[in-house]
Amino acid sequence: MRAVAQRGFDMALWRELQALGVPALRVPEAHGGLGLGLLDAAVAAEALGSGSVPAPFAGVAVMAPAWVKGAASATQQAEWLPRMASGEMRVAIALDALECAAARAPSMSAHALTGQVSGVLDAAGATHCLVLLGDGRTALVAADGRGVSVQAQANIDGTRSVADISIDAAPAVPLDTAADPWALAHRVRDAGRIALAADAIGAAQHMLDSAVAWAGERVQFGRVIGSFQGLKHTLAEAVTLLEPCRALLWQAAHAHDQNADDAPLLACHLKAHVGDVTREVARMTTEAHGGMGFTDLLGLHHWFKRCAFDRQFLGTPAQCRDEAASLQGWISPLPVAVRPTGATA
Amino acid sequence: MRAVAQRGFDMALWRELQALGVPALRVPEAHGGLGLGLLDAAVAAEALGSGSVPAPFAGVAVMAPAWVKGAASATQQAEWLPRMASGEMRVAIALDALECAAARAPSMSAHALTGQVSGVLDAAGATHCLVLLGDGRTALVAADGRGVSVQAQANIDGTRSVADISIDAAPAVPLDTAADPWALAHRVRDAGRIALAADAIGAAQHMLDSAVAWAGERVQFGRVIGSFQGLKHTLAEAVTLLEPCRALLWQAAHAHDQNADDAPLLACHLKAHVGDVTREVARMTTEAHGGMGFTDLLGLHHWFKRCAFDRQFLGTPAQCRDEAASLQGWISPLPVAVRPTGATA
Amino acid sequence: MDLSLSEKHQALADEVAQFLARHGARAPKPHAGHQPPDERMLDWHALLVEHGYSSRTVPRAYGGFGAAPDVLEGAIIAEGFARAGVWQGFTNQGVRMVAPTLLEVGTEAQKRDYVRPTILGRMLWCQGYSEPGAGSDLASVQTRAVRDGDDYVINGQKIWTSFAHYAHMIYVLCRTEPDRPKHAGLSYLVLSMKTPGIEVRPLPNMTGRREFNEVFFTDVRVPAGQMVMGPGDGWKVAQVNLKHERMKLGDPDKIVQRLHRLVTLMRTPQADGRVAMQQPELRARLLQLQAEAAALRAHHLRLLTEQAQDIDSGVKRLIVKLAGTGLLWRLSALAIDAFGEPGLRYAPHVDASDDDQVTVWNFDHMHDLGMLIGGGTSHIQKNIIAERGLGLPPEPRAASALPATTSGDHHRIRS
Amino acid sequence: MDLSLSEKHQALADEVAQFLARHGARAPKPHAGHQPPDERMLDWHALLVEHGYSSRTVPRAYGGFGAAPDVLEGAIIAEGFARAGVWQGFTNQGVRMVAPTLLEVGTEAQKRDYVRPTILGRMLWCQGYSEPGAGSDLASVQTRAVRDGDDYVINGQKIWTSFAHYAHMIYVLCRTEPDRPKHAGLSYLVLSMKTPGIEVRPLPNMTGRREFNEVFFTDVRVPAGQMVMGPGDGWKVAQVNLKHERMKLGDPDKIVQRLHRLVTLMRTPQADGRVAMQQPELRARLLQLQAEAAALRAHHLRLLTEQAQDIDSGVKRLIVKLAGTGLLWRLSALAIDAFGEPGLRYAPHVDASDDDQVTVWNFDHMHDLGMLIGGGTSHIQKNIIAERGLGLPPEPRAASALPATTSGDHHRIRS
Repeated sequence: MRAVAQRGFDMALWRELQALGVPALRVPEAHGGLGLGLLDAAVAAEALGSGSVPAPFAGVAVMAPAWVKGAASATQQAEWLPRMASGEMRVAIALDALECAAARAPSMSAHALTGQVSGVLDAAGATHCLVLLGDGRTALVAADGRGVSVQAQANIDGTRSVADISIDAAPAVPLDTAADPWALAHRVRDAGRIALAADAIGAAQHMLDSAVAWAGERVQFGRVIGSFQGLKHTLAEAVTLLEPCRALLWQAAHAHDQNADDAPLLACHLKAHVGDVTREVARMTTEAHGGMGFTDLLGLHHWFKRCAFDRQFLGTPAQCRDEAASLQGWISPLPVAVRPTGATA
Repeated sequence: MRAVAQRGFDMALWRELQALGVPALRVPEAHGGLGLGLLDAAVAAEALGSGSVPAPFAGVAVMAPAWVKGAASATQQAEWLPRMASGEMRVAIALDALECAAARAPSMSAHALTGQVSGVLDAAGATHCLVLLGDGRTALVAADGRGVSVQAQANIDGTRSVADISIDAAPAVPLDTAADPWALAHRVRDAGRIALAADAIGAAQHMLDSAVAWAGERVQFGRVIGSFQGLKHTLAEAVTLLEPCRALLWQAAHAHDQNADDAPLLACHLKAHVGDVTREVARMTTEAHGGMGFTDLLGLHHWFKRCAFDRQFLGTPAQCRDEAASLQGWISPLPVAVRPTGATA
Repeated sequence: MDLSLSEKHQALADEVAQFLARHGARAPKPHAGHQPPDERMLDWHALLVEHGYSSRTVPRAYGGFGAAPDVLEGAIIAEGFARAGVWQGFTNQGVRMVAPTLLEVGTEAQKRDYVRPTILGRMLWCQGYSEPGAGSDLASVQTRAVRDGDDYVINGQKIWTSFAHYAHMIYVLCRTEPDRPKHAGLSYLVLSMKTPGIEVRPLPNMTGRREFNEVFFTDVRVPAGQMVMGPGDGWKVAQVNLKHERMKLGDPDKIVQRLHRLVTLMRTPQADGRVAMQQPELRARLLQLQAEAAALRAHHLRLLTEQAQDIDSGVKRLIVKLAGTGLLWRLSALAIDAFGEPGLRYAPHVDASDDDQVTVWNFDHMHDLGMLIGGGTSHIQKNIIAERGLGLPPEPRAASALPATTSGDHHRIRS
Repeated sequence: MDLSLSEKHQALADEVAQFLARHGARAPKPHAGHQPPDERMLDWHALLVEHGYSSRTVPRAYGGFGAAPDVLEGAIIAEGFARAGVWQGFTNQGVRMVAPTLLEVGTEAQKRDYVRPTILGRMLWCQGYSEPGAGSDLASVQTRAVRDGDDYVINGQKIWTSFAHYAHMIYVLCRTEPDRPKHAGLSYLVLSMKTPGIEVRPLPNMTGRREFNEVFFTDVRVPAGQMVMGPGDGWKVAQVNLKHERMKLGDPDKIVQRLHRLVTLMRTPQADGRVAMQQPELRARLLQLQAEAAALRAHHLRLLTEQAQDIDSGVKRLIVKLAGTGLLWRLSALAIDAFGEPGLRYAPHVDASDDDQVTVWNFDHMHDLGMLIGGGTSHIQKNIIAERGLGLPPEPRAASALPATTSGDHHRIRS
């Protein structure tokens, strides 16, 4: 698993996930998928985080279907969605243009795409990549096509993949049906944020469960260490922090599914709050394992790193809180990064 | 003591402090004072906070002598400082103009002062008041003189006094010798901040000592509660937060005495950090006393409120941190409140 | 967790909205419980009981609305009132704890005599649990009740008794079986505060308001029929009570209301012209607390859903008090900071509804500290969460089964 | 606390400044200790020892500078180097702990043989303390050393042994008197890592770098003269060591240096054009940490002053590790946040000096977590502070005086 972890994609494991219907979760039944909501996907994400499963999910199985459903023509959907549901077509996500000046974003002329994108999610094993352009439109490009060069970026969590992609006049297909493409991009990112938060909750819960089990076994000073109040109180604080996150996750995912007015705000709050909580819980539970928590012997650090990735990617807590303030009109719209969001798609 | 506490000044208690030389601490020996530095005054302030002593100090005994030394003529100093040293002349502090727009600040024409000042420190029992004017100059006005009306303001800490003062064409004496009067006003405030931080450290230390003593006596579940690790860890966290504040206090006071470049920054950091730490320590130690901490029976809340006053007055932690950022050039000078500070006086 | 409203529930939400539109304007503003309720409050509360917006599931025979238990209904009603800023009637100990407890484990006579006036807010209750030597360690109470003919005779002292200075009734935890292990030796009695031999003395606290009392019992006679369940069952009855108390202390409606007040405060220019929302550090803290409040609110809905499905929520229920009281404390702390220097003002009036905003927040902040301690300190809560919730092993106990001697504590507190 | 420099101390500050102006530029950049030192580092360190900027108070007879103890001098030197950003030579376990310990309690032969090469950084040491079943509870070590003629024969296993893969020497805590109470049954031995029967296996940790090892002893023979103090004195010797270790882990120079790096980072525009200092929430956190760092630095000077006056600093000393390691963790956490999304990068090179900035901070952050645990976890630190520092009573101990059985732990760790 360690070797796999360095790459973030393993075909054998992916086939198992295919068999479980993981890539089909968010694809409509009409296109061969399971037609489930983000709430269901969040439950799956939590399970994958809990197992620290080295496979693409938030990008390929959550964001990509949402993007295609929102921006692709009926013909395109009929062509792509069944292949995405089967897991054969795996689409990485390049939302870079949401966060950088338009001039630096990728652009398209005729059917040729050019530009540099960084922070591409689920790039390992991807067959294609959805790219947000500087004008808000979307293009689909083949990952191994002419003019496309993928540079994997080493990240703290070896179980998922992030890459930079250089695109030089690569053949690409435009997706043009979204009424408000910027709003769609934000909504796709919201879905990704919710999936990552779910993942982090699963990972932190695993660490907490592990710490509770360890505290019930490990003997020091002639006592099981879980009988010491100091450790008890730490673990009580951890569960008090973590458990309400799960309800917030479900609420945010449900609001997203319902396209509720407060869905973007809830996604921001969720991403920020879960990021802060899981960093704390990861520290507390690692400490609870003593030196063993720091070694590779128990492997606990894989979950620590999973939390770290989920916190950092698609908006840090500080960034998400700034957006939450902006969404509520408490501060003026954010300077460079976040573009006008309008109504949710 | 409770009745006194409502007023913040008690002549009998003040006479005891006079006998101890408290008002003379910061007055030069040439004018009948003890000629000690702010570092010494900080030690005294800590002791007063530790006893929650209901008497003026930060304004009357720390800020007032500094202001007079910095802004009064030789003749004025020779007239006032000996009376301040003896405790007979008690000067309240109105630095309001540092924090409001010039138009709203008090002004002086001929020898008549007019304006509204709020947040006047040590007003109870004061014979005079030093008032910062909108143009940066200073005026001394008699507290019981014609055209001066003092309205005491109820505050959370009954042991010290804050008032609003309305001044209507009151006779007043200008203090005009400061080369940079704004810088002097900031320096006077720094001295006050350091004295309040010292007071809070003393108060919080008293609460911690009380909690440790209580934990060693109180029996629950058949054990002295101090033998429970949960409470032990809380008190260990409290001392770990609080103790380094004392060293920072001494360093900030020393830097102030030396007129060091970093003295204003240290005063901001001290005020902010001690404010945050003592709020935490006050909570932790009150909780450690259980229900008794919340009642009036042990009187612990007087120290809780002392900490609350010290935190809030002369700049909250958030305000002091903003100033610290500005002093380091990390943000542009603060919008309304803080005026150009130049070199320290 | 079903997150969409069914038709039935949507109908209720609409009904509540209509009620509030029609009657909401004449709802009184309640005072904080330092004084007994006045007639306007009692009238309004009676209207709510009539419509089933308070004590909804209490059987009609005992004065209630007689609705089938449905926790989501309760949440819908509470949210409607909270959103409209309308007072939802009394949530005192009688309404919240005594009536449900008696309905669950009381005798027919006890239900008949007490439930109706209690849920109408006309019979007010206070609690005789804690003692100077039995705070966190509640099971070590020393107040004795000795059987004498058809009566019990109570001697001892209680502390932390809110409202004792005007309550009509008290429920008391007494030791009736001194030879049994400490939890098994307790009984639960209910009696009138007018019973001869009861003396109430105020116990002033840091807020300066009269909130708590000490209650002294000297040869107080109570008919044996006033015992709830049997001799030695007191701990069981108290557990039924405490279950409700802990939920209440993490009350999400209170959190939501307070958050709204805080947001309004922070958007309003203060006397010195500052707007707290424009101070980045304060805004960041507000956003953190807003997320935390949203999480606790969602968590509460989850608990209600599980309760409706008869699921034992386990650790999820146990964390509510710790999480909720901690958040309330941080909300009031931020409010005080948002005022800046004027945040040090504190001038409580006799009637709390006359207080200025800064005073209200300072009162809340101190009261929150009391709530962190009351109903089981944070340390006790963490023990409960760790041991009952996470299944960690208990401390090796030095305590015997008999209650510890507490005379030293009495001395300390009196001095 | 004398806060002004005397003339003598001012002269030293000037001397250091001149030295740094003349030689500072040729100071090597040290690597992080994952590899043995190279000749450039050794040469530079020797120059520092010659000038008394390292091992200043070690007597000349043992290779040191022979200065009279004066802790303020040490602080002045450290601050000069820290401010100039110049490496102040090795602060490894040998320099920091073994040499002072041997000078305090070693035999003349031990001092003569080990101190000089140790303080020059040419004799590198590793620590044989912790065992799989004896982490926090260090006194329960099981590794045996049995007297056999003029030798001791060691059998057992150590863990958490930094640098064991290239260290020349190890100091080991062994049980030599199994019948005595657990603290009194230990002895302290020093021996060459080349001694037959020692096997070193890497213990990979979360950073991915080789920092720790397991060390296995199988019939390892050590002459009895290699024991420091006598049989059963091991715990005393270890306490001398640990005193230095705890101070080191709250090292204010490390905090000050890291704060400077963080400020620089936050003022520098990142790849996406953001400047972290302009993000209010991050700036507020930085300001909080800056104040905390200033407090710990001042606190450290206070400890040095008290040490110079032979004052027992009590609780003030005991808090240093807890406060310092916590602050370091929060500093690296903020740095990662300051990078924004690119903060998830982690690509450690074999030689740490080749790492990019984000990787360095992520490494530091994980390493900080190790430091929160190592040398006594935060829980252990809090116990020590509360019991030794505040005088609170110990837990009622279930443990007997004999070491607890730990076979279950071995099993758990191996599985």
